[in-house]
Amino acid sequence: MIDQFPVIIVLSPMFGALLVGLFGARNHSVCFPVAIGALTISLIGAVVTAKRVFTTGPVDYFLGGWDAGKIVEGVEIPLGFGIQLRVDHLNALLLVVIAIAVLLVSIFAIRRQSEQDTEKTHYFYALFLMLSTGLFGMTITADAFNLFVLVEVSSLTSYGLIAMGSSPRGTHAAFNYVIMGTVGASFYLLGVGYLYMKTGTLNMIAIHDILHMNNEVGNAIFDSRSITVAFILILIGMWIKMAFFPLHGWLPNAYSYCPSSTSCVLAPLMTKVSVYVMIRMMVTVFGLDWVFQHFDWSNVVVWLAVIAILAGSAFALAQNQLKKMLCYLIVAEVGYMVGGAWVADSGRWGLTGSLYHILADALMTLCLFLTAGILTRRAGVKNLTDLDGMFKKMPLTMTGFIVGALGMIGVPPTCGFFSKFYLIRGGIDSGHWEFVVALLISSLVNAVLFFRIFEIAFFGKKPAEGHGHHHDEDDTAADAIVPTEPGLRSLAPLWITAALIVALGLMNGSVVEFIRQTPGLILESPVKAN
Amino acid sequence: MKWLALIAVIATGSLLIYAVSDFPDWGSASSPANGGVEGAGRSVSQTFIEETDTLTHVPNIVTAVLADYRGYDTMFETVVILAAGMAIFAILRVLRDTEKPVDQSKHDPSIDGDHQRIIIGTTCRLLIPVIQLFALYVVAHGHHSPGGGFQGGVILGASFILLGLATDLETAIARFSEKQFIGLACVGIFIYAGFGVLGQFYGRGFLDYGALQPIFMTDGEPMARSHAMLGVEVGVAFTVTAIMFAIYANLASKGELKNGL
Amino acid sequence: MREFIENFVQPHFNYWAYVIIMMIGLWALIAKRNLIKKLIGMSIFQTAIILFYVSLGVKDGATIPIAPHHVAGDHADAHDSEHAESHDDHKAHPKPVADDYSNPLPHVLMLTAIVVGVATLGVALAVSQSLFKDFGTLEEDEILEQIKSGDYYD
Amino acid sequence: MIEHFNIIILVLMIITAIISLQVKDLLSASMIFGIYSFLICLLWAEMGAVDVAFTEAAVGAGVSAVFLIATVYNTKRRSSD
Repeated sequence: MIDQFPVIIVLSPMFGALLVGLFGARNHSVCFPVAIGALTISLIGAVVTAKRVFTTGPVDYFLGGWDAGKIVEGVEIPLGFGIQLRVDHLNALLLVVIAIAVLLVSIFAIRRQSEQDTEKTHYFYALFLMLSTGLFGMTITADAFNLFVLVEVSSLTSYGLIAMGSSPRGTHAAFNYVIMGTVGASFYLLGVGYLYMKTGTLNMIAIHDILHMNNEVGNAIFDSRSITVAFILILIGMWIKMAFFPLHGWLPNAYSYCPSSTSCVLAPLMTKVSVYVMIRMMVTVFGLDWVFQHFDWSNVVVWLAVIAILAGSAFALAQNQLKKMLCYLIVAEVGYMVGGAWVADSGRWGLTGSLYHILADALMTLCLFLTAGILTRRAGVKNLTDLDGMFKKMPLTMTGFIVGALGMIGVPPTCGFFSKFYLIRGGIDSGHWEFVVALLISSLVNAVLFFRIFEIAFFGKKPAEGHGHHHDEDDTAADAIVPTEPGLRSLAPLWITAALIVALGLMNGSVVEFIRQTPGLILESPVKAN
Repeated sequence: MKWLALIAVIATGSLLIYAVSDFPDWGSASSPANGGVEGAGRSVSQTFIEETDTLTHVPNIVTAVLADYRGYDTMFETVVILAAGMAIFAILRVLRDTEKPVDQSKHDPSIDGDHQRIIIGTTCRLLIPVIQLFALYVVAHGHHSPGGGFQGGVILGASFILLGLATDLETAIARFSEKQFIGLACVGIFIYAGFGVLGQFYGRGFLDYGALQPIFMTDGEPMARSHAMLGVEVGVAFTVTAIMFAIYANLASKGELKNGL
Repeated sequence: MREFIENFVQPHFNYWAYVIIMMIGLWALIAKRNLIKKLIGMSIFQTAIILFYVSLGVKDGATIPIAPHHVAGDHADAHDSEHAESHDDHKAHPKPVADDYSNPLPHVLMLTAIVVGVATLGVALAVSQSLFKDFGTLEEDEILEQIKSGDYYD
Repeated sequence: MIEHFNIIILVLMIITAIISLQVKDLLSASMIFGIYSFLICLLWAEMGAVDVAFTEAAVGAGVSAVFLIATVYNTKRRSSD
């Protein structure tokens, strides 16, 4: 049983989606228990598998019984014959975090969705569960093409989730997202095609082995142009998917104009999983020595990341709407992770920090978007000025918000501080001072942003606040709803997330130690250098 | 926007052209993708071609790779289709009954013409059963000839689309209703994943069709794989049929599932 | 010029064509204002990638990847038969020779990609119908104008 | 011979792709896109990828064109570019 868990993580939400599709239309009350059940099974599977990785090292699972090296009917099965799943130190914790996040959002979403558009509840749950399947599958797979299929599963469901029940602007954003998302996935597919052309296999580990193989021809593949182009194409594809700065255009509108339960699941997870895919490609497929010594675009990408961080922060500072501001913060955070992954310090602290930040940022973004969802729903908050005196009206919600905000700023007990610590350490070790400076500036901007919100929410807005005229127009909408604390179904996910933010921060030492055991991450590990 | 497009196109194009000179020659059997990398042994595709007969007894190698070796991909491909169908329902479907007057001009016999109805109606009456029979043949015969679940499913879906186009959407929906096609789409993936999970019950891996030998009572695992592949293809065909028609029905009627094209 | 064509274009003509088709699609995707045109461009973009993959699997003189049962091995070349023999001792009939059949793997991958492409096209068309319902137009610039004019603050 | 066939189809494909993107009438554009799909289907049959050709004939030339036409019917037929 225990060795079946890697695939059960992926399958359980899929079966949930099928059940919802079959029975949800007749009886909407089926949807919620099915979703919770399916995602709980996934969470258990993820935790058990992570524990297995912790005790025994990477876990491989071969689909269809085509295990590499197994003899079937007298035929030895080569690696890459079937599809392989792999849970190692790189993705074990991410799986757990995804499972926690989707479970919490599904609890949170129950009332949001049913009140908005009752007839379509079951579509929402079916799409939501399929999105979870896609995210789990993207994280767990060790097959480059299978990753594309699962990218498409998660993309198509997220197009649907964003476009359903959105305002006209949301629909327009969804269309842009469809176009950009397809281009990103196509670039990735093309990159995989180039890899396949040169290596003849699709399995990530087999590609790595062939790429680093020394034969009598020398390393013709290692040096070839096609592999370089393949890497650039995969990189661009994933940058589009993760909304890295010059390619971020689709994200802010798509995430801020869609229903809150949708943004709660997409904002924390989609971009982070794309970052994970980029790192997976760097570490497992191409190998860090190829990426940093042969390809060696480290400086360029770090500068791009610096621009992304600064631009994201600047845009966030200019925003007047709460959700839009959070969306631009995501753009800045993506800059952190890409920059951290590319600083190329010899101790790999930047990459470690980046991986740790994926986990941390998923939780922090989830926390902030949950708060934003509750505030939009219960108090009609849209602009920052609508938060006026909110601490008195909804203290329980705002407590969760404070934790998320402190994490974003990087205040010690939260995980945000430690991820920044490791990222900065990587930046200093590698001499990328511009990255360090950008990180510090961004933290400062976050501090300004969130303390502005705290100020408004604690003491009420000052009359001299510049956005007053905007407020008058929207006042009618905001005043129609009297802010009241939401029920436990909304608060519990928020508080659990807040607790996890602190817990992940406190456990940072062991988490980082765990992540650093990833094969091929640290240079001392037996990766053949050229 | 045009300038941006031009820059993007030129940049991407030159990046791709830059690598073209490095490509193996077109049609070369010894390129890494076809013949494997030197020193790395037999390539995956060579193994597929040489061993499929031994492993699965399926002549069509593409079907064997699609439904067995890379069956996990194909399952999620079917999930992609279901996801697209669900997404389109979620986006377009109008569930609140808005009592709109039916546009009579479209059904005006003086414009539409009775003779046209007879010609098109009779042709379709003759053609659609043949198309459906062909679709079933394509699904069932995917082991031995080109074809399989996707192709057969699309053709079967297209036959319903043809019915909707030739008469009107209501006629097609009357034969294949909304509940039926959503259900059928889910059942299709259930069949597919069910074959996979059955393997797990026998203590083997997911989608390990060889484990199903006791159920099919075949002599040897390869034949069991062959049979399971047929079952899997049928599942794929269900989903694809249902969703292709569902997408058409929604797009043609703006989600109302009536008064279509 | 002639030399360039003979050395670089002719052996890779499919690859050149795929780049050209892909660039046409990408250009339409970004520069066209009409959403349906964008989607046609998107489909062309995707078929270009499929063309690239399928071109990878072509082998000169090879047939379609359907190997009949118990294929006769008498037409195998010398280097292929020794290849086959090494794996083939307890079987009554020789195995198919890999070089006789085009590579099935890209075909399988592209079946997936085609189906994914049509699924994406369907969703995109649904979104554009929904946009038409909201804005009454399918021209990108008119939609942006309407958004800017403030009718759709939210 | 077969290579000439290959090149002719590829050139025709490029031409149909450009035409279907330049035509201002969206219904024609959809139809020409169907022709494009049919050409590419021929190309794949010629390259030995029969399953892909079969799928493309059913999906690309058949169903996608119908989807496009259904949308054009429900929206606008003229396009500005």
